[in-house]
Amino acid sequence: MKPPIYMDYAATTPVDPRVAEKMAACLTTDGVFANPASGSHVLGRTARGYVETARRQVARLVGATPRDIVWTSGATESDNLAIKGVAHFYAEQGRHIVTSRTEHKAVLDTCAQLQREGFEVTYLVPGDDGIVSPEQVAGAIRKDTVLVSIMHVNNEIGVIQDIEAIGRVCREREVLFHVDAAQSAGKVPIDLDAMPVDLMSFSAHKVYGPKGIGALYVCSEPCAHLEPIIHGGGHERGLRSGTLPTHQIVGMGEAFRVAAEELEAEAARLTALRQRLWDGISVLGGVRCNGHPAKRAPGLLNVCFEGVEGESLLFAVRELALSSGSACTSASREASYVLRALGRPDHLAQSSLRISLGRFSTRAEVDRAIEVINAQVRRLRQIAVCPESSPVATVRDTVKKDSP
Amino acid sequence: MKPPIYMDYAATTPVDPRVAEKMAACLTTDGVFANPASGSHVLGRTARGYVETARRQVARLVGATPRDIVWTSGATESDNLAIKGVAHFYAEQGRHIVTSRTEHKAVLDTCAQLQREGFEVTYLVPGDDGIVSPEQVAGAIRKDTVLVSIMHVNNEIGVIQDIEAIGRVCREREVLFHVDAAQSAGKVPIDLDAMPVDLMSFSAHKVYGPKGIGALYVCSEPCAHLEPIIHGGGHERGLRSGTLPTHQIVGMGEAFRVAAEELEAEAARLTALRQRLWDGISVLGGVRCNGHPAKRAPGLLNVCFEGVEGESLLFAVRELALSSGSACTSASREASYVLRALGRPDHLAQSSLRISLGRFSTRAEVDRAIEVINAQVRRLRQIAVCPESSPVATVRDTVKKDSP
Amino acid sequence: MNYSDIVIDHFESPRNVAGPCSADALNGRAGSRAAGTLVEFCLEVDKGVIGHAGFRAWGCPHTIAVASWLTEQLPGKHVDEVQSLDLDHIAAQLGLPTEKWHCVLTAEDALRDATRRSLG
Amino acid sequence: MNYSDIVIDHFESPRNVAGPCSADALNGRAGSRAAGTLVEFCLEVDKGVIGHAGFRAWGCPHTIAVASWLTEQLPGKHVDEVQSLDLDHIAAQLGLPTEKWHCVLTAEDALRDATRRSLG
Ligand SMILES: Cc1ncc(COP(=O)(O)O)c(C=O)c1O
Ligand SMILES: Cc1ncc(COP(=O)(O)O)c(C=O)c1O
Repeated sequence: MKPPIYMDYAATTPVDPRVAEKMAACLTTDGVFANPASGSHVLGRTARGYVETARRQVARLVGATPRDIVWTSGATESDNLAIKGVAHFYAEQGRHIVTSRTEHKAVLDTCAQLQREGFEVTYLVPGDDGIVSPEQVAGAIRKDTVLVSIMHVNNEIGVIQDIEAIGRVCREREVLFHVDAAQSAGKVPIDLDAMPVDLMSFSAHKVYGPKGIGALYVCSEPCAHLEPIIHGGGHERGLRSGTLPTHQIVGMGEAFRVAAEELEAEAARLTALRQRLWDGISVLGGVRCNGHPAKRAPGLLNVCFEGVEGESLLFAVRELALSSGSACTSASREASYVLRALGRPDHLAQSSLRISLGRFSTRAEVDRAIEVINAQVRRLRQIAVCPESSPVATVRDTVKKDSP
Repeated sequence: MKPPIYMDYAATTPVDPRVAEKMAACLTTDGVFANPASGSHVLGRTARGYVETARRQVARLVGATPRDIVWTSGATESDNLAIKGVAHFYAEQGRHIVTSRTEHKAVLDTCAQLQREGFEVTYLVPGDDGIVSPEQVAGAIRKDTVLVSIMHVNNEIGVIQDIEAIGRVCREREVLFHVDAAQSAGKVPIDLDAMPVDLMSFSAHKVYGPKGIGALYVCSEPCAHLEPIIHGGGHERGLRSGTLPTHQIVGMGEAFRVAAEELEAEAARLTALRQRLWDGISVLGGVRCNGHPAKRAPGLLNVCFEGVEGESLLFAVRELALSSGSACTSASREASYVLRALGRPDHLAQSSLRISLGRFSTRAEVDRAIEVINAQVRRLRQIAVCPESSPVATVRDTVKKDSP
Repeated sequence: MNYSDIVIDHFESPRNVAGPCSADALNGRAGSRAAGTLVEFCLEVDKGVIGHAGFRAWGCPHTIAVASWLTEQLPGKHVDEVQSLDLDHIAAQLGLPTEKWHCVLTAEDALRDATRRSLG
Repeated sequence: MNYSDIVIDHFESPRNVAGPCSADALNGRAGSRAAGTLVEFCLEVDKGVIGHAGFRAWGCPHTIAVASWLTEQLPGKHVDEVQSLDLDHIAAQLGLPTEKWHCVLTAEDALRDATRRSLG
């Protein structure tokens, strides 16, 4: 069986060959394998230099000062560090956090943990286009609010939040603002130098870097204080201890360097491919795009297909590697909590496909995807019964209308 | 300048070429790059299979059930997860922890954090051979003790603690027992099936695997409960969320597989090399081995050189890449807290070298190390003044006696 | 999710997807979209014996496969017989995992719904 | 830690490591092992003018280099002169980082200790 066409770039991306090459040079005896903390010998100091170069590369893509970048094991840890770190540090000042229903589990589960510890959390419900308004945020901030956490690009539906406007609200009200940018870094322009953001989470593996490495931007001016969640040795300004994985960090650095270089052209290319895809499948009828049609990341499309069941749809189009809902929840049969938050009924949420394109996606792949999806949706609709309300005969007519 | 001879295997090891090869196969488009959580497509399920194979490989080296292995970002995180996890879960039952003064910073700093949260910690002082006795542990356990954390092999001086005996004390007193085995796994036999241990920390990069990946063994029978420290998505039985880094995990699996295969022969070879090294440098006189002479990991020697200053010694032998004290603290001029805990005065602790040999160390390298160390110690002693108490003339005599 | 070869076969090439039922055919359905499974049968019956069976299904691949497979088994059987299907046998034939038992149950309910009308 | 070329040179090939001092040589020392730095000078002085200078040092490479470098600068100088060394100049000559100033200070103290005996 030939491998499926990969259209799950929002779950993870393959490592770019340029990145893999740099990583390989930091592993074996002939490479820069020493511990960057081994300041007593030149091998260790060389490794340290590599780590600092990568820090500058990551900082450059997002307009940050290198010193404000802290290495973590991924965006999940970055989200935990940012949210718990602020909550625990400022617990005396207030114990209220504002976030939204459609955040990643790394944010939601962290907030739930803080609730168990006695913090209060307000979960904003975005509009049915997936967008959280700055007014909603302003309305939710209380005297005891210490943190607002709103993601930049949503991992399931791809909508882009208005971080600038929400950040301005936070600055005005003197509340720290954390942004999960795992899905936006390298895809959508970010300039932390100009943006009113205090903390921002990044992950390498969404940007053609390796899995298991990420970073947290911790603004030092004005200064955001954090309690670390991993102690020992005091690496990374005491914010995150543990041996720095040179090859992973170098990989993330190179990945962000390449992304900075190619962002603009790639965004245009992917937006065009996504449009081609949408044009191709929307002819089916009974197809809806989940989330705001325009405010969205270049490569991500989440589509709801009426008249077909989710598991069958996913299996029918298995020539394409994609997911329904996010990777994290796709093992369960539960409908995506993000789509439910947008007001989609369960059976429609389950009949949604998240199609995410990326650096190695081609026009031919998109055309094949259109072919496969259209044929299978038509086929499944033909097998499907009518909605409970209508008699059998009518169903048949409906199906016929849609058939080619 | 040709690269120095690497003798800092306790700080980190180069990745074995066999490991690097397996890792490379999990990165790029032609490899197993998908997200192991992407259960909806065959690429994700293949990645998941790789992760589970690696889990079995890690479990096999240490005699554990694969299900009891939880992936983390390294031993630092494993230590944090084990100690904070138990402390927070069992906080209602008791708030006392027993550990020792010579633990790794990942344990000590975590305990210090718990103290700030209101827990009490007893720090046992090992004998001047570095060994913590089971009687000491028994004497320190109180009614409200919930955890004992004692490392297996010490990262600075290489002594092996009697984990079996300490574990039996813990089982008798019904206290959970955590062991930091970052320095012992793959070097000293471990059989968790037979050992009375509830939690054990591992790191890949001390065993020729990659940095930035580790594991925590969490015994399920009898069951040790933990509060996670990183939330989101509920990966790893809810104990550690975050995208599983396939290439890192596969690397750790392969590293542990190779270690299991070669442990015995390699331990014998390294013990012989270490003995050769000791025989070679002890002829200098005024040389002492830090830590128990026999109860020690195969490749690790920590030697104190009387009559020379630490920084000069380290710089003088810079043809050898090694450290004084652990990598984590070698950037600071403070004397190693481990050597101080053993009762060494500061200036002797500072004049210590940690020489650690490993898989790629050769007899020729050891012979060259003896040559360099002996020549430089003699030279520095000749430049050095006498101890404050004795007159100049006497120093000169002393030096002459030791000179070849 | 793992699918057996026979499930895949019936999912890919479902047999007897219901065309227009003749006026005297027996119609039955069970399940709902909200529940994720909806099955419908249409049986042509002559003197109590099933001649041709057709189905429609909205559900997972197992549901489609069970319904399709049944339409091959039903012809020649008396409507009385289908009141008591051997569900274990069906699940085993199609290699259904336990969490997919509801697919067979829904199909059985739909068949009963159809035949009850003939009997009642 | 970074070492300048001149520090490395003096560390690798220290000049004038003190041999046996003649009976009338001036001896001085400063610092302690516990403090991590101990410097000792031995000066042969004729009519107040330094002829030959020797040193010993227990300390970091900078300490050894400063002491060694000084033994080259001292000959020909009057003992009065060495009461007021230009420490900034020495530190600059040897490229000492600020956290290594104590090396120069200890060397100065040792020199003063030696010459004080001649003066006092
Ligand atoms: C928006 C968002 N946040 C956080 C994460 C978690 O990142 P990581 O996989 O690096 O832990 C992801 C992806 O998994 C994500 O899409
Ligand atoms: C005994 C011990 N524990 C913990 C650690 C930390 O492990 P890691 O570098 O994987 O975080 C190390 C090494 O750095 C160690 O030697």
